[in-house]
Amino acid sequence: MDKKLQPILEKLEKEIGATVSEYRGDASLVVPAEKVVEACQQVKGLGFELLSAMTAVDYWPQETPRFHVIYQFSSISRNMVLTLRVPLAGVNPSLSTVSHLYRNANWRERELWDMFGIKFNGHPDLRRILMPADWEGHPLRKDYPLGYEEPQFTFNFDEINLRKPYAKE
Amino acid sequence: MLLEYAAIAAFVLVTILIGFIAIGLGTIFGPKHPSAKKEMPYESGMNPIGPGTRRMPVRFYLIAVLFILFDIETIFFLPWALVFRQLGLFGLVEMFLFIAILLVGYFYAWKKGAFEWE
Amino acid sequence: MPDIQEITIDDLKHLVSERAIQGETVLLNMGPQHPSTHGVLRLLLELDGEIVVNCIPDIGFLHTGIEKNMEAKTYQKAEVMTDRLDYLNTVGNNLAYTLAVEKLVDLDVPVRAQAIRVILVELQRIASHLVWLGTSALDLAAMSMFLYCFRERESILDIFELCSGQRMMTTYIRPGGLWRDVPVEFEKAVRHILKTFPRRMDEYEALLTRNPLMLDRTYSIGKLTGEECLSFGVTGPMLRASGIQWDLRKDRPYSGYDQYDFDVPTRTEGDVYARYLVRIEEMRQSLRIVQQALDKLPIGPVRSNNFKFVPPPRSEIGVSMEALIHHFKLWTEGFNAPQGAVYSAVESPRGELGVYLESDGGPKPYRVHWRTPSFDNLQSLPLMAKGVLVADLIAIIGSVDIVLGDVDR
Amino acid sequence: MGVEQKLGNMGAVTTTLEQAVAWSRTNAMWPMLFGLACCAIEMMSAQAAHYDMSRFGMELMRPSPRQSDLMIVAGRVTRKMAPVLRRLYDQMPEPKWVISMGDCASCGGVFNNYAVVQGVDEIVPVDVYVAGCPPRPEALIHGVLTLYEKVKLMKFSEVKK
Repeated sequence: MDKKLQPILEKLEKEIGATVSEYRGDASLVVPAEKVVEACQQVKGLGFELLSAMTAVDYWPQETPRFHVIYQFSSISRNMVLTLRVPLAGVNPSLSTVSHLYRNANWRERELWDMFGIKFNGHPDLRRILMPADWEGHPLRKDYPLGYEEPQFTFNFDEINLRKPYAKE
Repeated sequence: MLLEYAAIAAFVLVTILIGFIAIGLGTIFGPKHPSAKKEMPYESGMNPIGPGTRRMPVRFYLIAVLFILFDIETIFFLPWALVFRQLGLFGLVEMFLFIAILLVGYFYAWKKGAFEWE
Repeated sequence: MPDIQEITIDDLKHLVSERAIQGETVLLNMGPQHPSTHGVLRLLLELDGEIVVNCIPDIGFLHTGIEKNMEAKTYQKAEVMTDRLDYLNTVGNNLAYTLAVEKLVDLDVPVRAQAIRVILVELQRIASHLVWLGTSALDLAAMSMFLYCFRERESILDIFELCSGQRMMTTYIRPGGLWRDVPVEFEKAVRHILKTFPRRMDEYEALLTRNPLMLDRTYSIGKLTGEECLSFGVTGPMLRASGIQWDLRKDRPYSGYDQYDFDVPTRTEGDVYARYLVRIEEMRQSLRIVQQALDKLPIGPVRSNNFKFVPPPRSEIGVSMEALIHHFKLWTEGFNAPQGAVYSAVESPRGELGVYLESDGGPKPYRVHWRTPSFDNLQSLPLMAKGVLVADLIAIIGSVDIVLGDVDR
Repeated sequence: MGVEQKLGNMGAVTTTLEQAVAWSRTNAMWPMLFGLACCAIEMMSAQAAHYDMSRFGMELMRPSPRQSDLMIVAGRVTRKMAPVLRRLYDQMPEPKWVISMGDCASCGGVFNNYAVVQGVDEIVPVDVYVAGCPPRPEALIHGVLTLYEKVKLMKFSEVKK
């Protein structure tokens, strides 16, 4: 882990009570859910101008922190990279928005709502972004089926041909 | 005297005929399967929002009038270009006078900001 | 097959201005099928005559669920999906995914493989910029540019076909190195491009750079300042055209980029013309990198010999027992990656292309998130599109250089 | 077509007329400018100077469905795009054909998941399937020529009423 990151991690650890962990040379902080906006303000103040990525992971059978929302920051002026992980409970997960700090969080939060069902309070326009507006379910959740359809080969051509909904003229 | 105009009459007749033949063959022989969806206005694949006939801003009308004005000016060049040799200097000066008058109108429109969109 | 949803004005109330609701301004769909949206992007425009009052992008028309699909495939098979993401930068996607997997399993890559990777990625950057130049000049009515650019692109695609047998979806870069070594004719073909391409670039510059038509349509249109870019997460040529020098090849080098000297073109105006100049200059810099990489191309293996993760060469399978076991295990079940999460980013022609790869110890990636540059670059479009003529909006969309496979994943 | 609804089958007269109509169709079939994904880039290379689809009568890629006779579905069709594609197909004038370019359009291809329609023939009737991912420009031109064979064999009598 590069040396410039050291003082920042201690500062965040003290003020927000985040736990630091390191893997393959990249530092990541685990922050409780209610302290997200404050952590993001601190991180933005410390020179991380760019919110590179924002995503979530669904640890499905494990119920208590079922989702982890991951913020990936990079600092352009001091050339550093930092990851923020926020564990969320499984039943109607919600988090407060940071789109007022980083404007590209707007669409990313809409994507997380669309794909994982994580609500973001205070988001200006929380609609589905990738799926059609009337789609039920959140596809990237682990309990959402992949939706596999049996492909048509020569050996099963006829059975599938019967029930394949060909378009009428 | 009438004979000279026969050429122009034939010319006009043939052009109109070609127009009607082209469209006529299409409507007579073309297959027609009208359907509700085909009649809907095409808006790059989506449903149009709001009423079809909307109030058009007046600037479109202004641009249309200006276009017609200067387009007809160029149409007057065509017959002039045909007889340009016989007319000699008189024709040249006459045409430049004509252009000058229209240029006055052009600069007036420019000054009044008709070409700016706001 | 569901029909298109009827969208009425009242469910867009919180997005459009007051005048739209009274019907004074027109709500027009610059919809999924439009010649100049560079793919299936739908822009709901609120027009006052020719002026764009408000622009609401609606994406998702090409959402293929690649991230979910990659979770159902082993690490080697999942790489086939990565070509289809940003289909103008297929070799770059492979590199981003491979670097993430190598960082996760801590795999070493031989030096020759790194050099060839750099050559192919830079050639792919030129090919992608050529498609951008061709289509956005076509939007500004420079028809011949489209034909010239695609003529050059063919020579680059021939090189990809030479190495991997496929013009676009090569999957030539594999975890641990390359699929196999480059053929003998590779060097001659690349030298030919290095010789002929600069002259072609001068032709394009002569055609466009000081062309008054191009200047009228692109100069000081769609301006973005550095801070606005960063707050929108815009990276790549758009960020460098607004004066901030941030290029992952220079600032966070990977795959041996620190050995080559090239400079990162930046402009300060941040308008459509500045982005054009930055991309044209980037093509020249990519040529310089390919030149240096080709001159110093080291001799040696192109695949690491850590056979726990990399399939052994065919010659060894008949000879040694372990190679046969590794071969069989890798191709049937794949390798088990250690538990952990990794984020690694590369510089794609559109910006920072990052891969967040998480593994739970099994042979399949537990979660793959693609941080794609066009997704964030597109978010700055409504800001640039306010109060602009529709014709200028088309020039702005061209300069943002979005690829919808990149946006919707 | 309109004429056969009137003329029916008049032996030599309609056959020569059929050949004339088929000649006129196959030499000026304008595709709709409608690229979805990666196959669209290969379609652009097929349209560009090196492979030049215009040699076969596809001079222009008309953006609007009103002026196009052929819809080349170039790329993967997602659930959100399917109704739009059907709407565009409906808005094309009558003698219209569909080429499903690439594996994703023909059978869902690599993407067998919730977001992609497994084969565009569930949405629009397809005339020619072109295999490949993405198919080379020559493969697309071969698909176009097979479509021309199909158009040439079209009889007036069996036209959809």
